[in-house]
Amino acid sequence: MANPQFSSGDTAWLLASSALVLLMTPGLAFFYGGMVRVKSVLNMIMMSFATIGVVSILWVLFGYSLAFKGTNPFIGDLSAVGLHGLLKTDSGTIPELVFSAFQLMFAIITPALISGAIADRVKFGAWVLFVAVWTTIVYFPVAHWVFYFNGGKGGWIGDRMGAFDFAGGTAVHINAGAAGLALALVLGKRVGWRRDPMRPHNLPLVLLGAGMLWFGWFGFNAGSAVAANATAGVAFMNTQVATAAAAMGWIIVEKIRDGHSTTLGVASGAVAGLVAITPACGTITPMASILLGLLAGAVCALAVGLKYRFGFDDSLDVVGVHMVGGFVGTLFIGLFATSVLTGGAKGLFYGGGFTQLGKQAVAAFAVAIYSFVLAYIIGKVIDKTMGFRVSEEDELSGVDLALHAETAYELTMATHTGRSFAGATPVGGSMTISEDRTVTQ
Amino acid sequence: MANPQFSSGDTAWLLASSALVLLMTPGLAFFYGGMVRVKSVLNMIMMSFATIGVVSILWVLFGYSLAFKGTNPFIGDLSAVGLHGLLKTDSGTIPELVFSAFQLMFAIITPALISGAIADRVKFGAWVLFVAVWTTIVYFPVAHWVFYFNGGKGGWIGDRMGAFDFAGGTAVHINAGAAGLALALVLGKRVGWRRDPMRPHNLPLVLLGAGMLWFGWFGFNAGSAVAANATAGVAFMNTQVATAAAAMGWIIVEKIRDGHSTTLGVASGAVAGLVAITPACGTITPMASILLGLLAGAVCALAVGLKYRFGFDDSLDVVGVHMVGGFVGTLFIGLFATSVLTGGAKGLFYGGGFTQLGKQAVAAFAVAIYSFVLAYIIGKVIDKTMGFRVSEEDELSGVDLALHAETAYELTMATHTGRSFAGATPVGGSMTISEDRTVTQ
Amino acid sequence: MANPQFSSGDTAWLLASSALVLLMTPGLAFFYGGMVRVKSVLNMIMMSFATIGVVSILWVLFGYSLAFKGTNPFIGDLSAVGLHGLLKTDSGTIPELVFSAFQLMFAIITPALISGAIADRVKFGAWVLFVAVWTTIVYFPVAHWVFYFNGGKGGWIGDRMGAFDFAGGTAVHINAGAAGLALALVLGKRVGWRRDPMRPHNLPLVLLGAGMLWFGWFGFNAGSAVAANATAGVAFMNTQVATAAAAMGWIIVEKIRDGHSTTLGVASGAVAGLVAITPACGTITPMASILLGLLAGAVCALAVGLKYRFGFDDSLDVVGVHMVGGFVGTLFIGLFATSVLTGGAKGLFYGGGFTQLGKQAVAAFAVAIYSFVLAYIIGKVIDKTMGFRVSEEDELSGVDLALHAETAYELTMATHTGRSFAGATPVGGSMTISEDRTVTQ
Amino acid sequence: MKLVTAVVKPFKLDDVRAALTSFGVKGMTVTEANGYGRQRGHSEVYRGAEYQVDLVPKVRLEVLVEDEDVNDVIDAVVSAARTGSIGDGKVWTVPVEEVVRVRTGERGPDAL
Amino acid sequence: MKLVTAVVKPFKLDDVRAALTSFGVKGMTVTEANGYGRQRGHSEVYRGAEYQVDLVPKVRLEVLVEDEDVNDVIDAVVSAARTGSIGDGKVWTVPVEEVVRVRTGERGPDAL
Amino acid sequence: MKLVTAVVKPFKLDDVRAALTSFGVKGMTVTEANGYGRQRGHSEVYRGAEYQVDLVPKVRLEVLVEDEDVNDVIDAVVSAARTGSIGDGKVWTVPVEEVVRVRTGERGPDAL
Ligand SMILES: Nc1ncnc2c1ncn2[C@@H]1O[C@H](COP(=O)(O)OP(=O)(O)O)[C@@H](O)[C@H]1O
Ligand SMILES: Nc1ncnc2c1ncn2[C@@H]1O[C@H](COP(=O)(O)OP(=O)(O)O)[C@@H](O)[C@H]1O
Ligand SMILES: Nc1ncnc2c1ncn2[C@@H]1O[C@H](COP(=O)(O)OP(=O)(O)O)[C@@H](O)[C@H]1O
Repeated sequence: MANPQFSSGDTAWLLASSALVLLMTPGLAFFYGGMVRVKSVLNMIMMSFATIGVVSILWVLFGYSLAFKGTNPFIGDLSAVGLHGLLKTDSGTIPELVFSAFQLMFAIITPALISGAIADRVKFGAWVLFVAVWTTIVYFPVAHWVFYFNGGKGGWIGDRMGAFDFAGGTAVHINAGAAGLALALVLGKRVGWRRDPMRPHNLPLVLLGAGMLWFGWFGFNAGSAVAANATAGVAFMNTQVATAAAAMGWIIVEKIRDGHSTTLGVASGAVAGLVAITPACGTITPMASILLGLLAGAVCALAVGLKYRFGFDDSLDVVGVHMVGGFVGTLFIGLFATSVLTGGAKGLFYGGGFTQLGKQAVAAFAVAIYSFVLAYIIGKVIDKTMGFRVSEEDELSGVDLALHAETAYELTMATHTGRSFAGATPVGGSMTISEDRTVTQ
Repeated sequence: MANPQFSSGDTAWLLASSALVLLMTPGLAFFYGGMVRVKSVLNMIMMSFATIGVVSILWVLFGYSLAFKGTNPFIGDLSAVGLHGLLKTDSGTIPELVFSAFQLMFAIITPALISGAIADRVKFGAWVLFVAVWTTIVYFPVAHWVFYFNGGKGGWIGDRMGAFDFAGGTAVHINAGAAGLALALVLGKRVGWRRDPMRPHNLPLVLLGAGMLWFGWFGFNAGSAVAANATAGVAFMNTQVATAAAAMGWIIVEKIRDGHSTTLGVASGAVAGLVAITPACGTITPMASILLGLLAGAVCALAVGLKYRFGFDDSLDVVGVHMVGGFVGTLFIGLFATSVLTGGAKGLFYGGGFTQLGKQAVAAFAVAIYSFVLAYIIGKVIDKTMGFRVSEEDELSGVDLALHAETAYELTMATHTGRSFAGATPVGGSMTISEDRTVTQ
Repeated sequence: MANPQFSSGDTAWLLASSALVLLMTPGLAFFYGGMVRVKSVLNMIMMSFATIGVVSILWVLFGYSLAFKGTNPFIGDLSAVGLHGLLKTDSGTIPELVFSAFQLMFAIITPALISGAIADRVKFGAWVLFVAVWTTIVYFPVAHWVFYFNGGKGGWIGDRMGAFDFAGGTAVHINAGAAGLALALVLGKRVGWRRDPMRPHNLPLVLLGAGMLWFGWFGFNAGSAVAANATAGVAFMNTQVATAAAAMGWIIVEKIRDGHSTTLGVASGAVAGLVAITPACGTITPMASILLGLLAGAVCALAVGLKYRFGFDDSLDVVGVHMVGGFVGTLFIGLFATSVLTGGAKGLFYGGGFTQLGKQAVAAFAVAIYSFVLAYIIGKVIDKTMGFRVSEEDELSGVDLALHAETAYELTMATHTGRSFAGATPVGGSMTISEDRTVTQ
Repeated sequence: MKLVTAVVKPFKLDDVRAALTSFGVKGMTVTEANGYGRQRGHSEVYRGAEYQVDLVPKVRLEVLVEDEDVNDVIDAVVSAARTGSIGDGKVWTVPVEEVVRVRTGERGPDAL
Repeated sequence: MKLVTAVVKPFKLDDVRAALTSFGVKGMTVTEANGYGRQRGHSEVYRGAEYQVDLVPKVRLEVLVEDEDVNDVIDAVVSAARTGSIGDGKVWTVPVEEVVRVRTGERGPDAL
Repeated sequence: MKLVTAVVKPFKLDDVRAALTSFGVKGMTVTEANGYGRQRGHSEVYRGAEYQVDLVPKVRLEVLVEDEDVNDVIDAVVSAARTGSIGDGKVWTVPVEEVVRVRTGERGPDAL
């Protein structure tokens, strides 16, 4: 390596982190998938997997270039389309492709998060289209605003204004939460909402997803140090304790309010904590992280009730957890940022006045509004043209069967017998069903 | 970094290892959760998740300081409460917060292991309290004894006496196993034990947990080298082969004794092997590890029958696997430690005489007795005051419903219809059930 | 470390990669396990876990030595049996045991892959024997051919002929696929094939397996750089985008052909992409990887129909996905290898002519033929002697019960009551069932 | 005494139960079932292999009623369960000779 | 011949089976069921949304018996299944016109 | 009208359905069941603890038929379900007083 700065240690951590962040999207798929009814779990999972497919391709084609190149404060340029010319370049202490792969994983999970708001009722093709468009005109620019540092010639939120968002409280969580709200409004409520039971069909699957998210999130947050150093250590520790505290915060609220602490609550609280610590993990102390966690867990536990008050069916609480949690964490920095970690700026409670808090609020609201408006428009256009929502009949019978011709489980031996093999299409042959049946040996 | 010793490679590996060890606790939750009946799987999982919550907070507050500071052989001091002052310090070649985060994960999984001994019958609040107290007065001191090295001024077992416990055979497994035995005695047998069927309700979930444990354990053992070096490589390889051999050892015993090798057996054997190699992975050769694995798998396969002989309901075999496996591995070092790896001390079979074996035995028994006695006392006090066990009625109907107002699965569409939405508490509003029902759209 | 080349960063990444690749085998177990019927999921999982057990032991005993030592082009020597003398040696920039552990994980997953071809009908003991023999006389030599580099005195395919196989398209996937085909022919079709429904019993489990495989595969491919460097970055990025593209490629074919995109399709496509990019990930660009992915996804989606045309019951499509995908990726290198990455050789489309393509073809066919022939012979010998297939009665009632005396799930409380405790064998005691029953408290 | 058995679409269970409750029926027993009839099932596709699923999920209700209530109960069930599309199900009655409440041993109408 | 149907609490199945076996009944058919009646269900809470579950798990047994055994079988079931608390279930009988053992084609009492 | 109930081995369901269809029966209702009888269950072993499972999976079919078809339907089911080994199951009939098609309200034979 010609680059004297190159660090195999940093590279090792970023490679591992990239893998960890990729894992979060399947984790999310199970977290969400376990929460829906048995008739739409596969669709829920598939929305996440298809998002991985679409966004990865867009990223190589132009996404990385739009987010991480150029000198414009609002959007990148096309100098690295097709990841052209990056096979041997470095980005700081690591290979540029490793940085690009790491950031790709963020671009994947952000739209995937949105799917939770519109469970059980989305046309699959419409979802794929929405992901492609929203990622291009919302995520890539917003990632540029927040994550692109170029010595003062980077994005307007992070590099120029100096708002802190260590790992994506604004660019990922507020962004996804606001878009989720928009789509929940565009698509409307599920048939039977607030009348029919819509309980999670598989809570161990939800907890598995939560466990995978927690695990992967160490890559998300500590990886965002883009180095294996003390900052990564701070981010790691803060992530752990804020998440732990938020899990406790959520179930304490439940215990007081409902009389029971629930498994879904502990998982939801953990995710709320992960969300809230995401922007803050590099700029606050572990003690402040405990406080942030408890706060985020409690606030989000209350916020998921908002949809019943205002009457929008944010099915899996993308707003209540990701948007609200993102706001809590982003603003908390304005209160508790310590100059030991920021290298200067201080939060309100450390004597920094309202400056940082103001920047944080601008960042949070700018992203929220931009994302909400654009997502609403994209959603409406899709809805008016190709249609965004399945028919009521398909929704009632379940989108797994209607959209994917599959059902999730076949756990008893007896019902097997209600099925019969009806043919398969071998390569190069047109075998009809009836032929096929007679061919059986 | 001012520290010339600092290694980003070591830091990268310890960050990854910390994430891996965190994942072990959800892994344990599924390993255990799959083994209980369907009516208590959520509670089983939740005991692990709540342990993550409680212990992480205690660790920041005072746990790390009590375990890894000071010069007393038995207990740390309060110099690092709140992790104060550690944002920029290093511990050897890595940031101190990374070391602290790594060790935190050990502090989490140890009490979580105990929960397997008392499945299906524990009051959730009592469990949370037990974890807080036991971790404080048992785990933190024992970690200090075993893991705290300070140039001869560290813990009495590791740093001073020179017993080997590379990654926690005593501090984690014997410790948890002895406490599990104590609690199984305090709480008594489940209703219907040895009469009713108590088979695992979801074996794929058990195997998933075993897979996650195996994966995470590489962080546990190879991470305990606290560096990415040859020692880590030895620990890694030994972990893999001992675990593999133990899985085979267990199912060979099954095949001979019962006529069938089982899936639960291969998973149990793997965990037994992981337990047994934990203390030994840094001090024996791969060939010795095969032997240790076979031995541990076979011995633990037999040891899980002890509870039927002596009549205690160690529900998921914390004693038979973790205490017995921990003893096997800890003592094995006294037989097979090689001076190439220890830098001096040798096991009995390498001509080292009984010295090392004696130290190993002292370490194992000291931890076992301390943990058993304290756990028994804490358990009894909780039982006599707030009560440790649920009512027989709740136990029969299942703790998931009784304690958490949840059931794990809702896999059929038909039974859905037996449920109805009965209201939700929106933020700031007191909505009664009947109001809510009429509001449905 | 005496070795000035030693890199803790590279070591950190290889340790992490080794853990990631180990995780792939449980991942495979769930990917496969979810696809079979409920009556054989445990056996499917157990075939993978037992493979981990057997191969790990063989690896230490002689496997590593046979694969990675000596100067013979076809097979290693016995200089490192028992991993003797490797506790402190390095292999390039990393400890030799780390390299050995990494390669061990490849030796594990390769035979495990084969099990998919013969689901639902294999005697467990026969499988264990097959794994031991096939790994010894097929996998270890082939790994030597492909993966052993020794300055021109290594294996004939990689080091001498100069065929590219970055991470095992030939040694792992074509190898396993060809052996799977052989065993599918040896064992014959399942009872009721093409007549009875044999749908996946648990699709979320399949998707979980796919997610674990994808995650672990970053270790497999990017770890094969044996360093945390730019090459690892290229391999990582290519792995991600090819996999994403292949997932899309498969479901596009489904949408066109069947009218529905399926969850099983997106998972299968992802695995097909992972397979195809495996050999190519170090020698092609990200743009070419998108193309390879789309191609592999589409081709494999069509190829899984081959078995219906030719009438062999490759139950879980080891041939259609691993052999076909392996060929696609291996040959693709001959078309798209870029000299920027190979340091010289070019693919056909980069002006390199047919030279590289020819080498790739030789490598692919040599491995396929060797593996097929040997697997067929081993399979036949086992079948004629101890028998390879269970009785029809056991197959119908399900191998889980017949071979392992277990059933996978017990999800309802009511059927519990059809079971009764029938005794356990405590250590050192011969307790009969009837005694035991009377002892119940 | 009669036993009224009804096989209806699963999502109609709540409506049927409500209708029965408002009629005064105090209990019933519900079983998951699968029906085969005029209503078409669906097909599923796994890796290109298509399976025809001919059984359609239903719920099966059993209601013990006094003789004089039979027709009203049948009517209540039929009108609550009707959607008008194929597969709405069947209701049938069989004569019951004896009914006992396990808890008390009460027999006949008192057992309901 | 009669068909005795019993809906009882799941954990009582073993006791009922034992009682029937000791009475000499050689077989029975068991189905999972859910009951609705006086016995209250439970409520569950998911993210603050509460659901009322009115159906209570039961098992449903069917036993074919000869006419003269009916009363004894009913009594055996009732006393084995009784806990004395609400929800113990019901037992009822219907007349059976024909019974066949599939394996042999035997009819009537021989088919049992 | 009669109700023919059959408890048969699960893997025989398709054969029975085919037999009924070719006889002209247009519908049936299927429930999963577990049988207890002469047929032995199996034992399972978990960590050395052995459990005896006495219940054997069965499917339970209900077919409403007109009076004159009863014997033919019984014969069709019996011969389709027979394997000749223990546990093939039972078929029985009970009298039905009324049948209604929910969709149309048709009664009697027209309801089938
Ligand atoms: N002869 C029959 N015996 C028992 N159950 C029947 C019979 N015919 C139909 N059923 C049940 O009624 C359900 C509805 O019947 P189907 O023919 O699909 O529609 P419809 O009743 O509206 O004409 C079936 O799914 C099945 O459960
Ligand atoms: N009219 C009825 N028809 C059919 N089954 C009934 C009827 N009433 C009650 N059951 C069944 O009996 C069970 C017990 O009834 P319930 O009213 O709860 O208690 P109890 O029988 O002790 O008074 C119910 O769960 C249900 O399965
Ligand atoms: N007396 C009975 N009442 C109801 N069902 C019965 C009775 N006896 C047997 N069965 C059902 O018939 C099935 C087969 O009975 P079994 O005695 O095992 O074999 P076979 O009928 O071939 O003699 C049982 O599993 C059970 O479901």
